[in-house]
Amino acid sequence: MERCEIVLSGFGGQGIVLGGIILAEAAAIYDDINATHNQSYGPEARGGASKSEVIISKEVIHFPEIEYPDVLVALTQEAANKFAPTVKEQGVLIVDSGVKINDQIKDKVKLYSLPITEMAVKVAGSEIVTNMVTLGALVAITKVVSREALEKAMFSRIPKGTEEVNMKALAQGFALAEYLV
Amino acid sequence: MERCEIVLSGFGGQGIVLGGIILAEAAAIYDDINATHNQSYGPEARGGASKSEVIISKEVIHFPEIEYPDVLVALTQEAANKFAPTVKEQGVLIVDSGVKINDQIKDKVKLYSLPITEMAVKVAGSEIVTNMVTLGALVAITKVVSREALEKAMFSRIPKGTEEVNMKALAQGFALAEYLV
Amino acid sequence: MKRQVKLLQGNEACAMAAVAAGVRFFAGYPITPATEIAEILAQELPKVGGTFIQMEDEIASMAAVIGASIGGVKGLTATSGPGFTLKQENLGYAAMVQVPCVIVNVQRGGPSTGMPTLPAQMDVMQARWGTHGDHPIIVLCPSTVYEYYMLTIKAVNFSEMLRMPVIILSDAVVGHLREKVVLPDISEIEIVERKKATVPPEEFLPFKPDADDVPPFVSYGKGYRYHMTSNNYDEGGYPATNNHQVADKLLRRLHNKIEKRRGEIVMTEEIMMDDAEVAIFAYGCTARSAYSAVETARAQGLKVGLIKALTLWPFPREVVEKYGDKVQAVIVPEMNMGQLVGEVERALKDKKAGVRPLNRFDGKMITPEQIVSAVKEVK
Amino acid sequence: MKRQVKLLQGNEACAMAAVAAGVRFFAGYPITPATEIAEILAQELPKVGGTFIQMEDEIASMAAVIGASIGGVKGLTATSGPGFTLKQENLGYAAMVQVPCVIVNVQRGGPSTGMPTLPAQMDVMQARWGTHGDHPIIVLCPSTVYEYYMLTIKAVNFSEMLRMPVIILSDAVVGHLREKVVLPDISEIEIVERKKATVPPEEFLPFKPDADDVPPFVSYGKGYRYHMTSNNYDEGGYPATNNHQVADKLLRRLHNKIEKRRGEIVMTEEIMMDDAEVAIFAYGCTARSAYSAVETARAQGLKVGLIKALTLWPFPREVVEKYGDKVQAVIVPEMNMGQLVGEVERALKDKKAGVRPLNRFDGKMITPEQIVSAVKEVK
Amino acid sequence: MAKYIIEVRKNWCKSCGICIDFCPKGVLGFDTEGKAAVLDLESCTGCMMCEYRCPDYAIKVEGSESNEAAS
Amino acid sequence: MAKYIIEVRKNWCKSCGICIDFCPKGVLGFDTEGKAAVLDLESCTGCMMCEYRCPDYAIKVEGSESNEAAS
Amino acid sequence: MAVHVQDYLRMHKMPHIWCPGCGTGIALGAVVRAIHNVGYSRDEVIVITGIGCSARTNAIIDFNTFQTTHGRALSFATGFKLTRPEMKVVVITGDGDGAGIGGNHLIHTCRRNIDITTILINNSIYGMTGGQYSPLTPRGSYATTAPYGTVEPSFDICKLAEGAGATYVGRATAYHVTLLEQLVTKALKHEGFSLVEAITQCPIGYGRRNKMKSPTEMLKWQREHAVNVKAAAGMSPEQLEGKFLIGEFVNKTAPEYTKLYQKLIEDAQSKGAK
Amino acid sequence: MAVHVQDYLRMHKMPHIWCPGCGTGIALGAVVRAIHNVGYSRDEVIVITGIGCSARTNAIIDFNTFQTTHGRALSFATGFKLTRPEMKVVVITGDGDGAGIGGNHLIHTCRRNIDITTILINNSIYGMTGGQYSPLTPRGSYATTAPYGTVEPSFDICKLAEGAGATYVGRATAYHVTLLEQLVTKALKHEGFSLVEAITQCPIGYGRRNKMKSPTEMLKWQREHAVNVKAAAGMSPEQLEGKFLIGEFVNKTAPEYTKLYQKLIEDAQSKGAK
Ligand SMILES: Cc1ncc(C[n+]2csc(CCOP(=O)(O)OP(=O)(O)O)c2C)c(N)n1
Ligand SMILES: Cc1ncc(C[n+]2csc(CCOP(=O)(O)OP(=O)(O)O)c2C)c(N)n1
Ligand code: SF4
Ligand code: SF4
Ligand code: SF4
Ligand code: SF4
Ligand code: SF4
Ligand code: SF4
Ligand SMILES: [Mg+2]
Ligand SMILES: [Mg+2]
Repeated sequence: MERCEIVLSGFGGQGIVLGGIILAEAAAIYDDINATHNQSYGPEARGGASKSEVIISKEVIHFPEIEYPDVLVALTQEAANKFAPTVKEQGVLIVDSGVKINDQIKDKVKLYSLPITEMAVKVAGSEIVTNMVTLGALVAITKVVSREALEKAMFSRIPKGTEEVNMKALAQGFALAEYLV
Repeated sequence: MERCEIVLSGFGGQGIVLGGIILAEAAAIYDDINATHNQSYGPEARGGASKSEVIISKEVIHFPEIEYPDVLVALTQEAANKFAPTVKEQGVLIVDSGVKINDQIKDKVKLYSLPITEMAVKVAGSEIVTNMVTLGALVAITKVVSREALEKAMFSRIPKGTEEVNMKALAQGFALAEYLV
Repeated sequence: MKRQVKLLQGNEACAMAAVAAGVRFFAGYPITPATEIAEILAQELPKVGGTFIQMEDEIASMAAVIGASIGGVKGLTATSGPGFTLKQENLGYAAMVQVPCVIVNVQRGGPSTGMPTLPAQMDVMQARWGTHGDHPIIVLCPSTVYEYYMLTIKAVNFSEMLRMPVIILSDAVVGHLREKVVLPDISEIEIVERKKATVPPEEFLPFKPDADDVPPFVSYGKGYRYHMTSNNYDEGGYPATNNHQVADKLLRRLHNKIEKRRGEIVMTEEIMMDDAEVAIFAYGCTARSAYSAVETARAQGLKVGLIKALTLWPFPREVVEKYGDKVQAVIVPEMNMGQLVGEVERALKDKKAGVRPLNRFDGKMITPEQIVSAVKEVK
Repeated sequence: MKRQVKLLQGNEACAMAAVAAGVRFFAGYPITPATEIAEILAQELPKVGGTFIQMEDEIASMAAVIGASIGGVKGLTATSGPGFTLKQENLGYAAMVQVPCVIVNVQRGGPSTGMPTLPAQMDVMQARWGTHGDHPIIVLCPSTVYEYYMLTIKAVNFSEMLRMPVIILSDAVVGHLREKVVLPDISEIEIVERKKATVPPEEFLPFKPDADDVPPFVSYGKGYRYHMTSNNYDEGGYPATNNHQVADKLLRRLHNKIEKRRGEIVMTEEIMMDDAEVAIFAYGCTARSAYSAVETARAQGLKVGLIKALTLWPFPREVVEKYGDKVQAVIVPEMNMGQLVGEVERALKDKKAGVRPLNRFDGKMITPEQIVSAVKEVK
Repeated sequence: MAKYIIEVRKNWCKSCGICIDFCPKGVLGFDTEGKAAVLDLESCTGCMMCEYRCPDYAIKVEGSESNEAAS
Repeated sequence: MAKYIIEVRKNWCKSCGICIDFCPKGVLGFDTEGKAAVLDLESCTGCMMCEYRCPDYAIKVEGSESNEAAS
Repeated sequence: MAVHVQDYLRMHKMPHIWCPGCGTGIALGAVVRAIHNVGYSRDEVIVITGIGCSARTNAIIDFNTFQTTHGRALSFATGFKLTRPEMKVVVITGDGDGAGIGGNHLIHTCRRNIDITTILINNSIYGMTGGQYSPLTPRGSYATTAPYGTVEPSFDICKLAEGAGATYVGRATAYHVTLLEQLVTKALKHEGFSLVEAITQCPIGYGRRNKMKSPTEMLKWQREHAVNVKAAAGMSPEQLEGKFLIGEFVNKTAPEYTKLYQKLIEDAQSKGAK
Repeated sequence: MAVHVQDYLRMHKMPHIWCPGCGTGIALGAVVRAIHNVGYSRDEVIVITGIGCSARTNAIIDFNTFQTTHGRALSFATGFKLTRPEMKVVVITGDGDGAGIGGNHLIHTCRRNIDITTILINNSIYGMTGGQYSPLTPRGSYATTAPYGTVEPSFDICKLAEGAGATYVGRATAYHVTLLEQLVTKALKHEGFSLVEAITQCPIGYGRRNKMKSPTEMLKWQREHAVNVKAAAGMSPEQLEGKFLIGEFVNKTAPEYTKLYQKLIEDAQSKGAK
């Protein structure tokens, strides 16, 4: 695996930060390659916009910042407006359905518009598992980590008693994307 | 005037610090040569021992510390014990009568033992003018400043209403020493 | 605990390492980007019988840590710029009175409250010179989460071994980054405990040093009654405020504690320096960019190497000097307006190599590309 | 007031100069050997309609002085080591927010409370680097009572002219010494007032600099309503915490304010340097010993000169460099363990002259004899 | 016609629900975007509590006498 | 014989006069060197006030029952 | 005259940065209306803050404003007021800023009785840094630095201010927003130092961890636990158990600092020092 | 058992450095006797000071002792006590040290109710630095920094401590030296934080400038202006005008900090965080 730079963006409450950590752990611990994770801080990151950055690579990751992500997930229009223009040429852009992306960007990237939050609400009755649906779809599309690694990483991080609903959300994420791909 | 280094020592309440300042001002302002003044600080200098250092010189005074004074006044035994050994060979040592100086030092310096505090008490009823008696004697012996300068400097520093008693103390100081010299 | 593979945040690694090194007291005050260290220790210390307290400010935090250390327990505090400034007076106390303790400063952008969530390396000189009076200090600087863990343990060890405060200077990048680390088994890590008294109370002089210039540090309340003061003091621990000889001796000894162990304390890594024509001298998060730059430049056939400093103070002048006549230039990238570059210049005073600062102070990391360009400018 | 001959104590001269320079606010906290400045101003300021207040600590004192300056009045505070350390956070605030004010540090012996009544020059590096974050500063250092007077006026002037805090670093020798001074007539002294707004309130941007990089400083309460913050800020004065471009521009500007006026700010005196083979670089009370040493050495036929620095920061590197290939060695006597000597070394990086530190840190002045010996060692 | 005019700045409203939960008359509710909206203007008594308790200054009630100097 | 023994450490005494001024029985006075001295031991009631109020710990009154744990 | 906070906002700084449902904005609204009530002009008012969410208040209101270092606003304000006694100085601080790191300046400013009106926005937590316990966090609460619940008693900041000599002290909540406005109005009119504590909700930093999921729940908590000091006079200790008091606690007359200093200046100029 | 302060002195550190007639020594004597009264061994007592004349106390007494930075003794002591709860921690501070620069630590230590006994030696002045006014200098007094007389009101430090939540508070004077000893004895026995203010004379820094030339005069002033709180209960405001109260002001029971923390540790080890 070449260095792959992934940005997950949305708003607080969607579990974006935890999602990023799980993805990074899947790579670092269970797939035994290298990974870093970063998030945004400060008042702007509380209650409002939320961002999670993951780099996955076989090589040691020295420089940990992402300027032009290979993969971007944007769960809100605001996030999409802010970050979609930064996606690399031919990169992957995953958005929640309803999020609009202009043609200029569409031409440049591989766009996947998926009903992520809708699916999350369907699975759990609330947006609480949005992150897992997202991760499922992301990994299905990018294969950036193995599905087993992702599942193991997820289990090690979620609260006891929520295994089933999270597992289901993850599976639905995979399904959403596989249906598309 | 070559550089002349003078140390006045005694205890708080004898006006040692003010005495030093007056001497330095006599030189600097009224005799129009150079002078510096220094004193000791800190808890040790409060209520207890007191020390005033004056350097008088025609040249600019760069280095302002005194290691081996040309002239030392010691008004207490304690002060004499501490500082008398530092007086320069052939320097002037003025002590209050009753203060004992050992022979070794006696051989080295010009010793003047004068009834300074006794005279002060005689003049003012208390030790309050000890510093003026001291200055009178010191200047009489060393001629380090002119008598006029000393008087002017004194007048500019003492509280209104005390001119007479201080003037008298100064004069008695001169008298004490002149009698001896 | 066995050798473990983990994805750890830098500040988390620091907190875990503190516990592993035997730290049992933390006092702090919230500040971004250091707060995680407090938060984790608030949770972890009680589990191992230790104490966490949030004090009313950073001054009190530093004081409490020193108080705890005097009580006989290893103590640590963590903060960022503004708090680091407030801790300086008591840091000087610890240096003077010779009380071990560790201060972590996770650097963020200044001056003043500047850019509180963004990284910087602006407190490098302050870490050396931030308090009044003249005393030496040890400052360690991690560039990876793994180093953050290991240097935290080193910091605690140096501090206990030498009876002195030790500073860890990390930054918002290394503090907040989560990355993969492989932690050694705890049994493989050397943990240092402070020296005990070797003489009975009657003969005991609290500041009589051993041959290594370090006096044993004996806990109060066990029969050794003595005094300590931050004024100039004699071997008995009593103020000798105006005693010049005592002052001279004491200050020399404070310096010698470090100088005598320079070999052990000064830690650097030399990467691809063997045949290097240009050296990059870097530390902290900037060393990550530099490493990446070296790889890129080498791939382009440029003979570039990296001197990574893990110890900032005492400054690793011997390592820099070594290359002074071998390389054409030393590039010093720093996230500040030029700080440690001055020490590089001093070290190279009589050497041929030129020195090239590369500075950035806008809250963003220096990129590998910026460094590669700087290398090309030399050639 | 006419040209006057006086026997003044250093701290007294400082207080008088402050009043002459237009200082009308002092907030402080007692500390030896700086307290006289407060005591005299407690007496003098009310007489000229100014305000003296003793605050609860040094942090509050520094804050109050800045508050007063924001109120439109020239403010000054005075302290020594421990208090100087406590003032650092708000000093950084003043630098960042660009509030003029003067801080006097009458140096005494450290580390910590060390030797509180004895002189030292141990806070030289702290004066430059004592606060977190990276910002430039002006530090002036008198070696005589006369210089103390004149540099206090300069400090107030620089501070108002450049909208920044200025530090006066004196010491217990110069602070407590009484010596003869001839003061110039007040009318001969240039007094600087801060710049006024040149545009009406609607157009006013509080941090839009003029060509000299200094924005005018407009008093509140007169129709110009605006905001100031210590976070990274835009020209409107509002926080732009994460704006990299704004940060870069702001920090460069803070540096340029000084750099653009280096010629005026960097003050030195070169004494018998014309044919000197050995230079002594000295400042503060130590420059007095050095002057005396030069006289002695010259009398013995040794070609020695003195570079006396009145400005310590920005460091007068141009002056040192000038002699870098002319003299054999530069001797740097300091009452610390070696501080400004590092800057001398940097300045001489590509020069022939060697650098010889001469240090003393036991509460006693370096004697002229010590310096003369050092000179002889070179020859 | 209603006695009061209630203006909601939708782009300032952060959907906290305070105005809705504490309106004594049930005048307010969420719109489809989750922002505060006036549902029953007629019932409004001009008590100002929605304006005073809105953390985001998103509501303005015009025409109320309650909104005079408080003391 | 007097009931109490009063010891004055002359080299610690700083001649402040407190013990003298507040001795309810006038037991103490200055000696020729200005140090505190026992002038009238017989009158001493062992009240301990001289010892307790001496700032320099220069006085020790032996044999008093007042000098038991105070509370 | 009728007023809306909007009339006093720096519109280009809106919407503000606080979290949804944050009580800070409610408290600020009351302060703005109080200033309006008293009839001060925008130009004669200066609002000074420290650091924290509470400190972001003054950036958005159209008075003379500046933010200072953490905990030190009152000291800056003291310097300012001494040189500009004609201006109306308002300090807005937080429970961490004002009672934690700034506690010493708070009590000394109370003592001096200098004419500064302080509003301490007590959200029971360090909000800006993400939810650490403060000296005003009720014992037993959870916080990021109190994962087992705090063991520390909290200050009654009004009692503390009274003990320090403050001449005007009161407390209200975001729920009791009109009382808050009234108290701040009286505080502004008071000659000397005045402190009004505004108990507010921090749903993100405090509520979430302490079983109060929504801002509304937190406001209800305020409603249910606050007892007006007048009502409390007639209540038994049992009835007051677990409650806190709101209303005006101290209101007394004493010489104001800048007035006294002005007199000192006059004396110095006429008579000279002792 | 009969005791003399001399029995507890480090004889090689005598005579001490205080000025003739200084009240610091009198206060220290009472503290030493109180420690003796309670029956603590020398080894289990630690005496911590800050900076000032008051801070020189612990260098001359034979317990475990250390001096800290100016104003911070209580914070050092808090760290110490938390790690060594079995030791008896005594802090001796001054009016500048404890109520000036150290005011914040004082109120927070009161609040936490940690088992530390503090003796605040109030000589109404910054003694060590030569006589500047302190926050406890009575208004109108002269000092080197108050050549026209102070305009600042002073703290009633006992009221401040009470307002901050202290559970034991009392005051005596150097003149009332046995009361002082009694209060310190009770304070030492009290579980939780205790503060005893000792009003003492500084003839050099305060007396000289305020028309009290001798130590004796100053002690007489104490005698004439102090009213025991019990006696005061029966006195009119007019009778109390210009007087100050001595005696025990607060004595109440509340959970002690290190005990609570010990329980937290036990819980954490058995149950874990929320
Ligand atoms: C000296 C210093 N220490 C710590 C900080 C970090 N800090 C910023 S805001 C804050 C908390 C403020 O809490 P509070 O006053 O309660 O305000 P809130 O955010 O809750 O309104 C802290 C500790 C700082 N900026 N400066
Ligand atoms: C940070 C700091 N500021 C100032 C000082 C100087 N200083 C030393 S002692 C002292 C006064 C102490 O006054 P107080 O606490 O009343 O003690 P006293 O000497 O009167 O017993 C001061 C201000 C210092 N050492 N440290
Ligand atoms: S109170 Fe304000 S922010 Fe909250 S829902 Fe209502 S209008 Fe929106
Ligand atoms: S003014 Fe009162 S009644 Fe009208 S909408 Fe607002 S809260 Fe409801
Ligand atoms: S009280 Fe003590 S010091 Fe004072 S005179 Fe009596 S014995 Fe001497
Ligand atoms: S014990 Fe009492 S009566 Fe006896 S000398 Fe002392 S003070 Fe006087
Ligand atoms: S963290 Fe709390 S106080 Fe700060 S803005 Fe959010 S809700 Fe308000
Ligand atoms: S200055 Fe005052 S408090 Fe200090 S030793 Fe002298 S008399 Fe005592
Ligand atoms: Mg808060
Ligand atoms: Mg005092």
